[in-house]
Amino acid sequence: MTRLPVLSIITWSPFVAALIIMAFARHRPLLVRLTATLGAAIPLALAGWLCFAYDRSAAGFQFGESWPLVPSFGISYSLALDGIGLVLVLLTAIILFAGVFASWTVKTRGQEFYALLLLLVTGVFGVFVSLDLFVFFLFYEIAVLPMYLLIGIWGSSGEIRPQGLFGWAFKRTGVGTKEYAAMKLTLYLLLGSAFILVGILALYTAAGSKSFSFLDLQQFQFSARLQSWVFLAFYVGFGILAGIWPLHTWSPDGHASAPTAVSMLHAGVLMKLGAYGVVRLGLGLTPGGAVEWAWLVGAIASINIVYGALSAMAQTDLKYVVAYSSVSHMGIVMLGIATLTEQGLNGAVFQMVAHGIMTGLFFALVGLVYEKAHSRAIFTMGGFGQMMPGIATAFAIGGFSSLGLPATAGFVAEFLTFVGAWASAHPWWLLPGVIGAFLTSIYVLRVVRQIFWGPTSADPHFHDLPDAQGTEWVALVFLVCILIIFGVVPQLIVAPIDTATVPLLVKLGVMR
Amino acid sequence: MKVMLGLGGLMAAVLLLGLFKPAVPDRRCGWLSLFGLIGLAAWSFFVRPGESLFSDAFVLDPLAIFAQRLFLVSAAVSVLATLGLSGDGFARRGAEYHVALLASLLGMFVLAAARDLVLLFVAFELMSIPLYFLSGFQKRKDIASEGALKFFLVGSVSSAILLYGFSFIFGVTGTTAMGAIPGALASGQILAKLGLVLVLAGVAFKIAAVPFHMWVPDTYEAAVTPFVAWLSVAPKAAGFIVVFRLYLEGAGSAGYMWVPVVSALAGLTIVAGNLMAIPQQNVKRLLAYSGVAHIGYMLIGIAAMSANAAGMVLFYLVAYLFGNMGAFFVVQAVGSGEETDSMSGYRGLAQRSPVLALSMLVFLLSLGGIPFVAGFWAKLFIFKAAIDQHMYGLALLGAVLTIVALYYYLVLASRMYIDTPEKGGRVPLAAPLFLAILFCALGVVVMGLYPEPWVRAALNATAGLFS
Amino acid sequence: MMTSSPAALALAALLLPAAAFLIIGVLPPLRRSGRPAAWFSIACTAAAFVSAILAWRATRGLAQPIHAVWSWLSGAHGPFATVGVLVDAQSTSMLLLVTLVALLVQVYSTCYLSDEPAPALGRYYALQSLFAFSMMGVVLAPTLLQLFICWELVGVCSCLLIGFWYRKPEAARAALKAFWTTKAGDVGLLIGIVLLHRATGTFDLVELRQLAAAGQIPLAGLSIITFCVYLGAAGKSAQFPLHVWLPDAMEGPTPVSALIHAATMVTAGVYLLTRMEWLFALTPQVMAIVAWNGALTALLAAILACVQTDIKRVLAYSTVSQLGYMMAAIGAGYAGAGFFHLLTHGIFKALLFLGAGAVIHAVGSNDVADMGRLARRMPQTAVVFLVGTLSLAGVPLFAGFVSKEEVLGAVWAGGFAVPFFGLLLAAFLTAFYMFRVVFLAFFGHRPTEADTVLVGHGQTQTNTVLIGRRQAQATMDPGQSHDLSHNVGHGVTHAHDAPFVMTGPLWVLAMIAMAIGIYFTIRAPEAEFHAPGWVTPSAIAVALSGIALAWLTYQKRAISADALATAFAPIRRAAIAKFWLDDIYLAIYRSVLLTFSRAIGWTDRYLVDGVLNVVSAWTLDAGDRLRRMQTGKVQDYVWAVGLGLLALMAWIGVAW
Amino acid sequence: MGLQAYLTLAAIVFCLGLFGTVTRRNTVGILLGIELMLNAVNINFVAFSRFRGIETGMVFTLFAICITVAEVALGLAIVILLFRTRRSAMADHIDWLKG
Amino acid sequence: MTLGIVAFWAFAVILVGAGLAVVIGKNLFHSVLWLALALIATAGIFLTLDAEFIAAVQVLLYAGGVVTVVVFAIVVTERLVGERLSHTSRHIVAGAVVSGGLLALLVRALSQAHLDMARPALSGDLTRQIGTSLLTQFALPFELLAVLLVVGLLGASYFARPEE
Repeated sequence: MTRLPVLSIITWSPFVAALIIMAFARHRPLLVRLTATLGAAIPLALAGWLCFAYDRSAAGFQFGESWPLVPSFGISYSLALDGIGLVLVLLTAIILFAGVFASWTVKTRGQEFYALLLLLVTGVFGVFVSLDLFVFFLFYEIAVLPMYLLIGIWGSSGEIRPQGLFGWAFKRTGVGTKEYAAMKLTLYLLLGSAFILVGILALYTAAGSKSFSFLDLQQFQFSARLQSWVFLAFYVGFGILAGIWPLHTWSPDGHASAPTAVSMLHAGVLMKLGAYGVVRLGLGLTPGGAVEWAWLVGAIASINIVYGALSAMAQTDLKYVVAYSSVSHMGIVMLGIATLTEQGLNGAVFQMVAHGIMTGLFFALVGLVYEKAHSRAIFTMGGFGQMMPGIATAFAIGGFSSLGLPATAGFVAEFLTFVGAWASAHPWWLLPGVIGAFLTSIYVLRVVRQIFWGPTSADPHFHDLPDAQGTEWVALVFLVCILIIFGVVPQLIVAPIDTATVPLLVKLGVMR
Repeated sequence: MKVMLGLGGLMAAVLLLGLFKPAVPDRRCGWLSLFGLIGLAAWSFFVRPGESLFSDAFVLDPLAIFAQRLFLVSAAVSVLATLGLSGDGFARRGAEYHVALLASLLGMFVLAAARDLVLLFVAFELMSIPLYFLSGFQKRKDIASEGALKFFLVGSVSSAILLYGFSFIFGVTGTTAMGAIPGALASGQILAKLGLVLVLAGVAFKIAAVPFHMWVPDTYEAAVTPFVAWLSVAPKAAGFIVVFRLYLEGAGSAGYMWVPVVSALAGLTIVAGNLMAIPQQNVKRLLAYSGVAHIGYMLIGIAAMSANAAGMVLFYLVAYLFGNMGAFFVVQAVGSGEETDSMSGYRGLAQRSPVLALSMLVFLLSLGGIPFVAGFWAKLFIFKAAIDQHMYGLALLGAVLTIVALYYYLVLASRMYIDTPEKGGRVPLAAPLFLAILFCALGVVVMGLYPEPWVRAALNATAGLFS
Repeated sequence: MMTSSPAALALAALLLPAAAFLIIGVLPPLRRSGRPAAWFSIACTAAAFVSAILAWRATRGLAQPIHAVWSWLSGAHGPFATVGVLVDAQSTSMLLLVTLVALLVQVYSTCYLSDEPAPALGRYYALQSLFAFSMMGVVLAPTLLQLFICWELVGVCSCLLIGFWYRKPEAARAALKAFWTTKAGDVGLLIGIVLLHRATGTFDLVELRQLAAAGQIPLAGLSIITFCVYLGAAGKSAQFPLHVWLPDAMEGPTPVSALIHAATMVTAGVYLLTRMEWLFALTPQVMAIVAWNGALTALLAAILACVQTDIKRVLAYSTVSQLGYMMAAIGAGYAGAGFFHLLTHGIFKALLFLGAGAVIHAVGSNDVADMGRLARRMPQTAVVFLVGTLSLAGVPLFAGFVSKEEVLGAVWAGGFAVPFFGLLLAAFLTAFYMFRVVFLAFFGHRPTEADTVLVGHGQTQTNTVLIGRRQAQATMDPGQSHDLSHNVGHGVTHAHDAPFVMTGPLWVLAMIAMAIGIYFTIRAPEAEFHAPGWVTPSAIAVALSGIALAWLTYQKRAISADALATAFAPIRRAAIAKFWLDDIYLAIYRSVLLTFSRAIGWTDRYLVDGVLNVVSAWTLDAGDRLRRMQTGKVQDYVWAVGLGLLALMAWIGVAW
Repeated sequence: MGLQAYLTLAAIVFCLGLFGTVTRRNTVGILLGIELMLNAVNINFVAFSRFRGIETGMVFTLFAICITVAEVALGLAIVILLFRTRRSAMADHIDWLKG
Repeated sequence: MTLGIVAFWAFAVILVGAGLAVVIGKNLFHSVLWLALALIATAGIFLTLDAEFIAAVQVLLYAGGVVTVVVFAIVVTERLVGERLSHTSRHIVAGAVVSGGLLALLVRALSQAHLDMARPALSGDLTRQIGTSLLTQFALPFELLAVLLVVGLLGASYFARPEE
């Protein structure tokens, strides 16, 4: 077949852009940004095209490509896309595109910044499209590593006072600095990847078919005991990235320290890699384990939702609020997965998209506010709505999506998850879900009121702040529109997702 | 054999050149050695296995040829990097240095093919004694002689232990042929076990497994860097060849008795090596400890006791060769430019010398076992070999400590990339050294991107061990 | 033909404001231009009103509801959720009310908010359009899911419009309070919907009704479902104890209060229960709760209204009270009566609010103490306000009379005697407090210091302080809340009737209120129940006696307000404290929620993350300690070799 | 005397040598300990060789002795070198490199 | 055979005693002399094993060569410092534990091994056999030994040579 290798193009075009940036764009900031925009636009356009080209009636994996890589171990570079991957690729392209614009104003070492950003995205795309577990893992690592430098170089340090029982340990580890955050994030995620790798290898060995292909392994019936612990390995490994409690602590620190675009990508897309991994590998390859451990996944997800929301409420740093809200929202994703129902799973995947866009928007906004006001301390700000109505509006819409207000993507996701939760084997999971949504409405709107409403803050630094300008609008408008479009016409997303989740559930034996 | 003779000839030539041009500060000896080694290395890739001499005391099997290539390539790269060393003193005594290095290489060469204990021992010593000399080569640096002394003393004790072990093996088998060992072991003779345990301790010194590793950081810190690069790879590889020959080859099921101790050694080595590397501020010491930890990973492959696992140890060695030597070469470049091996010399390296920093990053990632560079496959294959043998605990331990290893690699990376430079300007980089770094980087990346041929070669080399 | 079919008409009515919102929203120049945006929005709403009339006419005499749905979310077995319109007599009459009031309010606002800066006006009309769309979405919703979606949207519109003057801290706080309180109820509604879907497999109201009729809805757990749904309705329709947000919502512009917090949105809860009466009928226990709580709400709110001096707050509490009436009727099993009261109430309460708005606009204060003898200066306003008041008080020939009497009859017929008398008492109080406002504001005399004391000193002071602060704020920042700043200087003496743009809508509403009253007094609606004959006279009697008491107290001053206050001192104290509900909620929010969240935040940072840091610190320390073993002394190195050898030998078992 | 006696003797000497290397402060003293260890090995070889009746053990001993001599020469050279710079032959003092 | 036994015991006692003196003596110079005695005693042990050639080599090369070199080194270093070298021990207990433990294990292993083989009769000239095998079977190690000695001397001379 001489068909265009669309998935490869999507995956590698950011990488090529990164190479071009490193090689040719030295000391030419505009060229850097234009190249990056191009590197982001190509996947976006192709991802949009894929949504139309994907044959929903046929379902399953499409747009396949395959070349052998290490035949003696059965590793091949094979890419394909099903409904879940499709929407997540779209999400990634959207966030990348917005992220390129959100970091337009990066001043120091912009060339390296964009190159690393694009490199990271190559990894993310690769994870979503790869069908070979090994290649999947490789891309996964690419997606994790550049984060270290991105946070370490362009991040920002905060201050956290060591106190409590473990105060001495905080002094030892240097908590609060960007180096600490970067290191914690990277090491934590790499630890997770070790679990994943062990799980993958265990399946590979047990199958004995000398193939890392997802499709081949899926055919194999693994023993119940193996499925059980391999699922746990996947759950822990991917769960770290998805921010499951209590392995989530890298996420607030990491997201708060990271530069805008990185927070956007990381909270918006990378955390989804974790959830995606649980769905794809956990549910897809070890269905027995998934059914066996659903109670645990759901229980921890419930904790995540409520605990994350309460933690977010306690924060005084704007970025930490958003970061903890991610912990809470990822709980909804995991809850949806744990329900093992069609609606729940659809909701989970939808929440990945919705939360991705929403949190991307949030971080972009926080970045803008910080850029203008040079502060992230919520309770010193006030009355910004007058000065930056555009940012205020976008923030409010993001907030509404976050608390699951209808007509935004967040609602559809949460609603589907709740329906799924009640239909699952543990209907009471519904309660933490709705409580979390309610708590979200409290902490999000509280922040909105504090920052944008009320009288102008007494601090003269906060007078005469400009609204978003020029390219800054691109990310905001783009993300807001998508958030609303997906909320109003969820079918755009749910239809492809459904083609993937239903067969998965049939395989799980929980659905006819 | 012909390659070996060629090597001997090369050594003689360098010696003669040194004799006739004494104390002239030029690098002729170095270039001669380099081209000779390159030629020999190229030649070695055309050697076919099967040669057997001295009533089977010297057999060129695939493993020997693989190891010889590894020795030759690493020596060539090291000599290349040596040519990048600045300063007259070194050039003036170049003949001694290169003769010793070639002699040691000759020892490894024979070691790889030796099937007789006497030959093995002599080769082992021929390899070791020049190393003591080489590690103290910068005799004006007073720590150099300290490092050499420690290396020498611990090494001598270990040699004694090794030889003591040999004596028991000889006593049990009544022959110096190594082929008799498995039989003796299988027959349950206690002295065979005793002998092999003693030999294991001796070899553990050479490969620097914990707790036989303590000379490593001191010696590495003291010795001249290109030599350390080689020291950190080639003698270790030789040590592993000895392990293959004595403990794996033909051992059959009797080999399983070694699994617990080797596993324990591996675990201990990984843990201690990695933990002790954390607080290091001197990059050479850091790499030394990390090297110790890598030995632990390779020992996992030994503990797995399969042809596959042994092959993966070889693969690991090759990956380690590129990654570790490359890292040391960068240390050499920065060390000669900044006159310090301390971490502080690396501040902002990425902005001063991006290529150097990037290569270092690549090497560190490879050592850390990150995909797309060689080290990842190496670790992966080792873990897979362990899992295949149901050694989950060891694999998990290794995986977890990989995270610790990444911590200190990333700390170094953060010095290079995150910190701002304290001074401007590129770090000066001699052309030969640059070539050496490039070669290693290329090796790391190529292996990382396309490991297949290397895997096949490694598996091919060890296929005969368990037949 | 599609164009004339009721469904298409309803759809047109629904989508026109949506289009207005979208166009105003996505075209910043239009939005920022202010007035053009306003007229665009008004035009769309007017068109929607016309469509609504046509749809209403088309549905009269329609036997079967018209049901037009499109798939919104797909599922493995057909569409999982649908959206569309459900057109029947109920929904179209509600549609009519919504579009009518929306139209009038939007017209009215052009004058009321004429001093707003253009972008703010654009924002206002965008939100108004969005509100109109969402409210109609609730009204026409064929499925519970769509209903919920639009339900939440009206909530957010309400929140944003209450917070229209977002720089005022009170407005901002009130907006969030409204949102959170209703959201708390919505959590219940959401749970109810989810549970109902699980029990029946559908969100569709028509299908649900068929299932209910066929008895195929499992009764087990149904009362939980209906109770949850009721929670949502209680939040939106300000039932005790979730009513606390509605009085505070008066911080929004008065037209908003008229539209959202009187006529339409707050009745959504009642409407929802009306739509689902057949389901609630299956769970009599919940019905009883609805009825009892409705009556309780009506009574308590009426008591609260008696001590208010803020004209809008009086109206707000009266709204709460009337919503209680509607709920009580539904709870009694006669949703029709409740719905009827909903419609009439929507008209006359909008009238009252808009009238009050005209007064506030003229006087520059909300406080009745600042008013007096306005009838002379604002005769038109006084007349229409009086129409509204009489209607609310339930005087015959006015709209409220018919419907209130229906409600009372329904409650009695439903067998709820105690709630019935509560409602009767509330009716008395309603007449009293409304006429108190009328007498104080429009008749009587210029207020003196003595008058303010009558209604409760503390309250007045708060209000004075409030106004003072507003003035201060207005002077500090001329850009904001200038309908007050602009009017503050007016005072009572310079008050005059508003221009026609404002009075026009008032007259329209007054006419409709009169027309409904007269029409139904002449042609009594067919009752679904048999109310005893004494209900009507007693209702009239309590209304008249309430008016009389107010006249005696505040006009004739025959009865001292002080005496009344002393006589009901405990109740008054409780009422002034708003039955301490706000305090309780605040305590829960501050002491429980925020404290708990801080504890969790601390735990996360210092314990959960602490463990991780401890492990890291241990690792680092272990490195340090192990490193110290490397003494640098060669004998120790050799010793380690010896020890290693010893260990190896021991382990491998050479000796045993 | 039986083989066992020889071997035991060698073991004793070996351990004595080890003890010396571990405990002596002077580098030369440590070297002496190593010599003892190697000497013990030689006894082992010769004893095995004699009792097995195979001369290769003796060959081994020869090699060992020669290598030992070379080793000692090199080692002493290093000691002298260190001595020149540090003015001390105390191994305890040669601990600049550590940690 | 009694002579053999007596000789063995005599040499063994001397060997062990001298060895002990080597490792615990206070005087470095004396230690070297004790070592020389120990090496000579070892040569005696070799004689009891009928290995005259090895014994000769032992005396010449080892006792002669090694001890000479060591004495030379001591003399050189003492001249450098100008004072007597102190020669004390450290960590005796730790050293004793390790070496004692090792000895215990070794002895136990030896006692469990089947070492009851009789000493076979000598066949032919042992020295000749050694010579033959050195030049045939062990020609390669022999050559390597030469290289080794060259390199060893090279290194020794490199280190010992004073700075130019």
